[in-house]
Amino acid sequence: MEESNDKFEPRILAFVCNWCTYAGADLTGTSRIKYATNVEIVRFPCTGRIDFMLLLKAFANGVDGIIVSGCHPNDCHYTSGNFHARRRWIVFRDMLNFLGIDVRRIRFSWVSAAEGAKWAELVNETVNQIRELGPYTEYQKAAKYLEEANNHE
Amino acid sequence: MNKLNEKAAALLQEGTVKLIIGYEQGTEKPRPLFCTVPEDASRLIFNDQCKNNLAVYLTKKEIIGDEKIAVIATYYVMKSIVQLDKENQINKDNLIVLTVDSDGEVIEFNDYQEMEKYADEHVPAPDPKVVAMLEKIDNMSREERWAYWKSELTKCIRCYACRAACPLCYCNRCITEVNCPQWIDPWPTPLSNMEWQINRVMHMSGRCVGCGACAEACPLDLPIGLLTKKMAMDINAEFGSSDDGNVLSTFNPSDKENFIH
Amino acid sequence: MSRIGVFICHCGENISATVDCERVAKEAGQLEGVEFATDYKYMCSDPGQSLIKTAIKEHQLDGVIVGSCSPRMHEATFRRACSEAGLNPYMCEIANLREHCSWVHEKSEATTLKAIEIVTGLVEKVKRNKPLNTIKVPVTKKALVIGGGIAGIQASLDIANCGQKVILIEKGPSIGGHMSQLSETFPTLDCSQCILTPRMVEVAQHPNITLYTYAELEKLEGFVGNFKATIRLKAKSVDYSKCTSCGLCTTKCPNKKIPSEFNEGLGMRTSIYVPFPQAVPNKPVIDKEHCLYYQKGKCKICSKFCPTGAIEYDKPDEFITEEIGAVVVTTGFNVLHTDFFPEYGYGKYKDVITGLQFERLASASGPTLGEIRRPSDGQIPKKIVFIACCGSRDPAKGIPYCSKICCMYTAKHAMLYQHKVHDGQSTIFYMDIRAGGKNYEEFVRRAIEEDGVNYVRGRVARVYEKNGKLIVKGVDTLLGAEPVEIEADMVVLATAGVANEGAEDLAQKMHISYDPYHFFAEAHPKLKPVETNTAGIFLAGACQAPKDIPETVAAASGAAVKVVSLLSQDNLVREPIVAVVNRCAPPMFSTCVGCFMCETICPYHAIEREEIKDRRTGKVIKTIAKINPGLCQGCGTCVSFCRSKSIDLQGFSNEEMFAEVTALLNR
Amino acid sequence: MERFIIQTNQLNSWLKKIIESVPRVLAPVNDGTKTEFRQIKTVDEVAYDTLTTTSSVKAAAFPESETLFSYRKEGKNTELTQVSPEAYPETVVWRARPCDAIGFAPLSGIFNWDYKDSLYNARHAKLTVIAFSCNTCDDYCFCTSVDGGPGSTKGSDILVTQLNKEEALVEILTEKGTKMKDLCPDCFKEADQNIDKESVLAKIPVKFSKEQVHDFLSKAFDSPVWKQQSARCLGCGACAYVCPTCACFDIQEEAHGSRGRRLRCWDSCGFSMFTLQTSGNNPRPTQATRWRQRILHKFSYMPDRIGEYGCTGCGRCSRACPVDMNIKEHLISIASISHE
Repeated sequence: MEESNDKFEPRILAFVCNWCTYAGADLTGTSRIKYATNVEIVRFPCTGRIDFMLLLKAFANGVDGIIVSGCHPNDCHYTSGNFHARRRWIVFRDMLNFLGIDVRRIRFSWVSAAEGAKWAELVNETVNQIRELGPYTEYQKAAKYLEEANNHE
Repeated sequence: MNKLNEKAAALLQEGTVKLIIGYEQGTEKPRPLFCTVPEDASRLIFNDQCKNNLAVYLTKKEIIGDEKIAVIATYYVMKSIVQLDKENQINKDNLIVLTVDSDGEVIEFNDYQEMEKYADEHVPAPDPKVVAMLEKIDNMSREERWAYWKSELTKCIRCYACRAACPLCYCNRCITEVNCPQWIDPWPTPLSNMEWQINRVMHMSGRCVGCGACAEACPLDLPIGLLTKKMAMDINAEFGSSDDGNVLSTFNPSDKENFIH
Repeated sequence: MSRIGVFICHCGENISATVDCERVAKEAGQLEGVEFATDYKYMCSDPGQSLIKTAIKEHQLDGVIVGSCSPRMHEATFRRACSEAGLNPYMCEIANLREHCSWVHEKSEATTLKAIEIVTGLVEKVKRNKPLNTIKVPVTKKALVIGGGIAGIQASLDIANCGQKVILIEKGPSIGGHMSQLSETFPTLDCSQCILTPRMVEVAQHPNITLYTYAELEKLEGFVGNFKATIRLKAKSVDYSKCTSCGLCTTKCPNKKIPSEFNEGLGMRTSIYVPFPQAVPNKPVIDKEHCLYYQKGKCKICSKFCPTGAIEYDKPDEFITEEIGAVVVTTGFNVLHTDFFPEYGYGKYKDVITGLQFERLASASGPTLGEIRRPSDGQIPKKIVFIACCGSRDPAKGIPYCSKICCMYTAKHAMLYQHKVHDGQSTIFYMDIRAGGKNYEEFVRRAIEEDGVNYVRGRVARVYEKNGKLIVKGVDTLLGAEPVEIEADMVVLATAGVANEGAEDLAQKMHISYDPYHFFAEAHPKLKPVETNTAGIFLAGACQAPKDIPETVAAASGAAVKVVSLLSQDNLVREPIVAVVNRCAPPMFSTCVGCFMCETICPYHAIEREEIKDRRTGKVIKTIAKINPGLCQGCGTCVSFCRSKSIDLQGFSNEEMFAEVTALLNR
Repeated sequence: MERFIIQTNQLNSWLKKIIESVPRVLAPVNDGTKTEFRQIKTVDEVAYDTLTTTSSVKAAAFPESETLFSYRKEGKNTELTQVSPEAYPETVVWRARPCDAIGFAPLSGIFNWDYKDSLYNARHAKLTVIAFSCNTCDDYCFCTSVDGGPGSTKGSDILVTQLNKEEALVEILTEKGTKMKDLCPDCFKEADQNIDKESVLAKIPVKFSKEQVHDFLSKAFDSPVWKQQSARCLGCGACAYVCPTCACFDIQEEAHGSRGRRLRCWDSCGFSMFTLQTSGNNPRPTQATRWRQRILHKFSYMPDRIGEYGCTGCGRCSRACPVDMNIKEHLISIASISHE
C-alpha cells in the first residue's frame, strides 16, 4: 500500500439489488457504456437484504470503497425493502462516522433499471473519489492486527 | 424495618410471589438480591446507587421459573420491562412491579400504563459526564475519532459482560456465536471488537433504554455506553421519538437523508 | 469436497473480444473444488448446453458456474439444462461476464482479472448453495368478489363463465351500484339500466355465482389460493325463501317519507323497501333505522299483510365462512359531500343539486320519470348552470386529483337537458375540458356545437338566491377574467369522486395498501394495475381511483383473468427463493427468540407465529417466527434485520453471500 | 536464595537496564480509570500507585489469542506454516504481584497435566517475573486464605519488598532472577540477614482454609448453595478472563478466502455455550451448574489432579464482576458450611 495514489487502483465492491440497479448495470452493458474496472458487483434480491456486516467484512477484506445501490424510493420491487434499507443506512452511517470510520468510502445511491448511464457515472465518480482518498490503509491495518501482533513476537 | 422490607416480607409471607428481585448492599455498591423467604426481605435496600438493571433476570427462565415474582424497579428497569413486553419476552401475569418513591413509599403498579406513566414522570437527569464526552468526540476530527475508538476498543477482552448485563440482549444465540458464517471473529482484535460493538449498537437501535448497564458492567471501563447513547440521540434526531421501540423494522416513506444520490 | 464445473462462454465475440476466456477458464480450473472448467463459443446454443450436461454427468458435478451474459438473460436456460442433467437447478449460478464486464470495459489485463474474480466469488457461493425445490401451494377453486357494482358484476360473470365458482357480496340490498342510478351513459347515450339490468339478472341466475346482498366482509385470513373469508349477512328481516316479492308490504308500510338513497334524496321510500324497481334480488329489506317496529316496538303492519309470513323481525346478523382462492375488490367510489364549498349553497337552496341527483332527474325511472323538473317547485328550469370541478383539483378546499369522469358527465348532463328542454339554456363553468377517450372529444364538441351548450372557462365564486332566481357569479378567463353573472333556475355541481367510507378499514382487514385518499393501491401503477401487494387479492373499478364505465369494465375483466389464471391451477408453483426460520435441536428448537420485531418489516405479512409444544403435555415451550412460503416473496429484508441471524434466505443465504464477498476479495 | 538491598532511586536505573536488554518488558500502566500490564519502553510509564491490575499477568505466557498455525491455498494445494516458539520474545514482567506470580504454578500444571503444551512452556520459559510485595490490600484480597501472601515468593524470579521510602529488599529466587540482577550489579548491596520484611507487608487476615473448601466440595455436588450463590451471576466471562489461573481456551479459525490461521483464544466455563453439544444437550444447562464447575475446578479437580489450587486469592474476579459475585464471600460461606 506504499504506492502513491496516482498509481493506486482502488478495490471497490458494489452491493446492488436485483431488480433496479443490477438491471441498470445490465443496461449500461447493452448500451456499451464504458466504465472503470475497479468495481465488482454482488447481486442481492433487494437492498433490504444487504446486511451491514457484509459492508464491514468487505472493508476488513481489503476494499477501499463500497457502492450500495437499489431501487428509487417507491420503486422497490418488494414495495418497502429500500425504505427499510434507507433507515438502516441512516443509523449505520451515523454510527460508523461516530467511530471514525470513513463514511466517504461508502457511496449510497438509487439507480433504476433505466439508468444505465447513471450507473456508469456512479462507478466512475466513486472510483475517482476513492482514488483521491487513497487506500483505506488504517482499516486494513486494523484488520491485519493479529498477523502483526504475532509477527512482532 | 422500612416499608419496602415490610411489603416484600408480606408478599412472600402471603405467598403472593415466590421470588422478589431487588437490591442489597454489596462489597462496594448495591448488588442484585433474590428473596425467596420473608427473612431475606430485611436485606432489601433501594437508593440511587442501585445501578444494575434487574430486568436482565426477567428473561432467565432458570431464575424466574413459572411462578409469580416481583421485581423492585428503577426507572430503567421499568423502561426495560416495557420494551421487553413489546418484544413478547415477559409474562405479565406472573410479574409484579414495585418501586420506592423519594419518600420511601412503596408503589405497586396495577398495570403497565400506570408504570409507564410513573416512569415518564421520573426520568433521571442525563449523566453530564456522558454528555460532555459525546460532545468532545463529536468535535474530534474523523482521524481522531478513529484513533480514540481504536485505542479504547483494543483493550476489550471480549468477556461480553456488556451483553450479559443488558436486559435486551436476551438472544439464545448471539450473533457472535454464529460461525456459519463467522460474522464476527470471537477473539479480541481492534476490528472484531469494533464489529462486535457496532453490532451491539445496531441491534439496540430504537430498543435501548439507555440504562448504561453495558458500560457499568465493563471490567475495563470502556466507554461503550457512549455508543448506545449516541445511537439513541441520532435516532431521535433522524426519526423523532418512536414509541414502538422498533426503529429498524419500521419506516416512514418520508425519512430524510442527505447521502443517497 | 465440492465438484464444481465452470463454463466460460465467448458469446461469439461479445465476451472474448475484451476478456481472455481461455485464461478465465484455466484459472477457474485451478480453484479448489473446481473439477472441470472450459470455455466455448456459444454456451447457450444446443451444443453449448449439451457440453454442460455431459460434463455434469461425466464429472459428477455438484455445482455449475456459467460465465456468460446476465443471469436476467439466460439463468433460466442454464438452470433448466442443469436439471435435465440431473443437477438441482439452484446449484447453478451465472457469472455476468458480458453486461457487467466485457461490454463495459476495454480489452485489458484488468478486465480479464475482473472476470476471474467474479467467477471466483461465485464458485465459493455455489459451493455453499443448497439444492432447492419449487414450492407448491394448493389452490381453493373459488373466488370472492366484494362489491356488486358494474365492476363486481363484470368480474363475477367473467370468472363464472370460465367455469370457476364465485361468491359475490354486496353491502346494499341490491346489486347494480352507481351505474344503476345513471340515466344515459356517455359517449353513446345508451340507457344505463337497459345495458346493466340484463347483467344483474345474469348474475342472479348464474349457476357458478352465489350472491349475498346486504352482506359485508367481516374477516379475511390466509394467503393466496388459501383464504378464509368470514362474511356478515346483515339481517334483512325478510325470509327470502318465503318472499314472493308481491310488494304488498312496501305499499302498506305506514312510514313513507324516507329519502330514497337510490334517488339521491329526490324521491321517498318506505321503511320496508326494494331500493328500485329493477333491483336484484327484487325482494324487500327492512331499514331498521326508520322502521316503526324497530324504533317504537309496535306496528308490524308488513307482517300482518305479508301473504307468505316472510317477515321475520329481530333476527340477528348471521356469519358464514367461505374457503376461497382469490379475492376481487370492487367496492367502488362515492361522491364528495358538499359541505366544504358552502358558497355554492348546496343544502341551502333546494335547486342546487349534485350531478348524481341530476342523473336521477334525467332518468326515466327517476322521481320525475325523466323530466327535468327542479326540486323546489317542480318547474322546468329554463336556465341551468353546471359547475365542473366541485372539489376536484382543489388542494386547498377539496382534493388535489382530477375526478376524471366529471367533464364527460357534465357535458352529457347539458346535452340531456338540451334534448329535454328545447328552449332551455345551459352553461358550464369549467377549468379544462378533459375528454381523453374513444369518441369523448367528439361527444363534447357535439354538446357545444349541435346542442349549443355554453362553455365558460372560469370558476364560480358563489351562488346565491335573489327573488326566486339563483345568481351564479363567476369569471370568464377567456374574456380576460371578465365577471360573469347568470340568473339560473337550477345549478348542478359536478362533485368530486372520492373513496368509499370504510375503505381504509376494509384495506386493513385484507392487508392491502391504500393511497392518501384511501383509494386502494395497485401493486404497480403500470404493469400490475389490477394486482395488490397481497398475492391473490385483485382490484377493479373506482375503488382504485375515479374511473368511467368502460375503464371499470376493462379492469374488471382484467382482474377476472388474473383470478381465473390463478384458480385454473391445482397448485401454485413458486420459486423457492423464500426466507426460512432456522430450527435446531431441543431444548432450543430454534435460535429465534420470538421477539417478532420482524413482523413489521415484511411487506407481505408472511411472518406468522409458531408455537412449539411439548409432545406429551402439549404445553407451549416457545413461540417462534414462521415464514409462510405462500406469502413470502423473498426480498430478504427480515434476514438482514434478524439480530440472532435466525432467518435466512434460500438462494441468497448468509453463508453464500458472505463466502462470495470474502472469496472475490481474497483470490 | 540471595537477598539484596536496592535504593529506591536505583530501581529505575535497574529497570532502564532491563528495558534496554530485554525485547519485551511488561509492567502495570495506568490507562484511563484502570491499570493494566502493557509493554513499556520507558521507566516512567510504570504505575506504582495502584494496588493491582484489572487483568492478571497470565497473558504474558498464555495470550488472549495466539496462532497455532497459518495456511495459504495456492489453487488446489495448501501450504501450512507452523509457529516457531523460538520466535517468542524474552519477556520480563515488572511489578507483578505475588498473587500474579503464584498463578503460574497452576497454569503450568494445567498445560503439562497430560499433554505438554509446547507453546505455553516456550513462552513461560522465556518469562521472568519480578514481583513486588504488597504493603496495602483491599476488601477483595484473600491470598493468605489460599496459602499465598503479600510477601510470598512462590512463582516469582525476583521479589522486591519496599522496606521504607529509601530502600527495598530484593530477593533473587531463580537463575532468571540472577540474570536480571546482573544487568545492573552496582545497584545492589548485600542485605543484612535479619531484615524482617513481614513487618512492612499488608495485613491480610486468613478467612478460611482451602482445605475446608476442598473437603466440603467432595460431598457438595448437589448442594443448594450453587443456585443461591449464582442466582445473580450474569454468565459473562469477566471473572475467567481476569483470573491468573483460568486456562480454558477455544480453537478458532480465521479464514480470509484463500488464506487463514488456526488460533487458540480464551474461553470461559461461565458462558452457556461453553458446554453446549451439537445434539442440543448441555451438560451444564444452568448458571448454577456452571458456577459449581468453576468452584469445583479450582478447589477440587485441580488440587486432585495437579496438586495445585486454581485460586491465588487476588480477588480480581470479584473486582471485575458486574454483579459483585464476591468469591471471597462465597468461599467463606462454603467453608463455614463444611464446618457444620
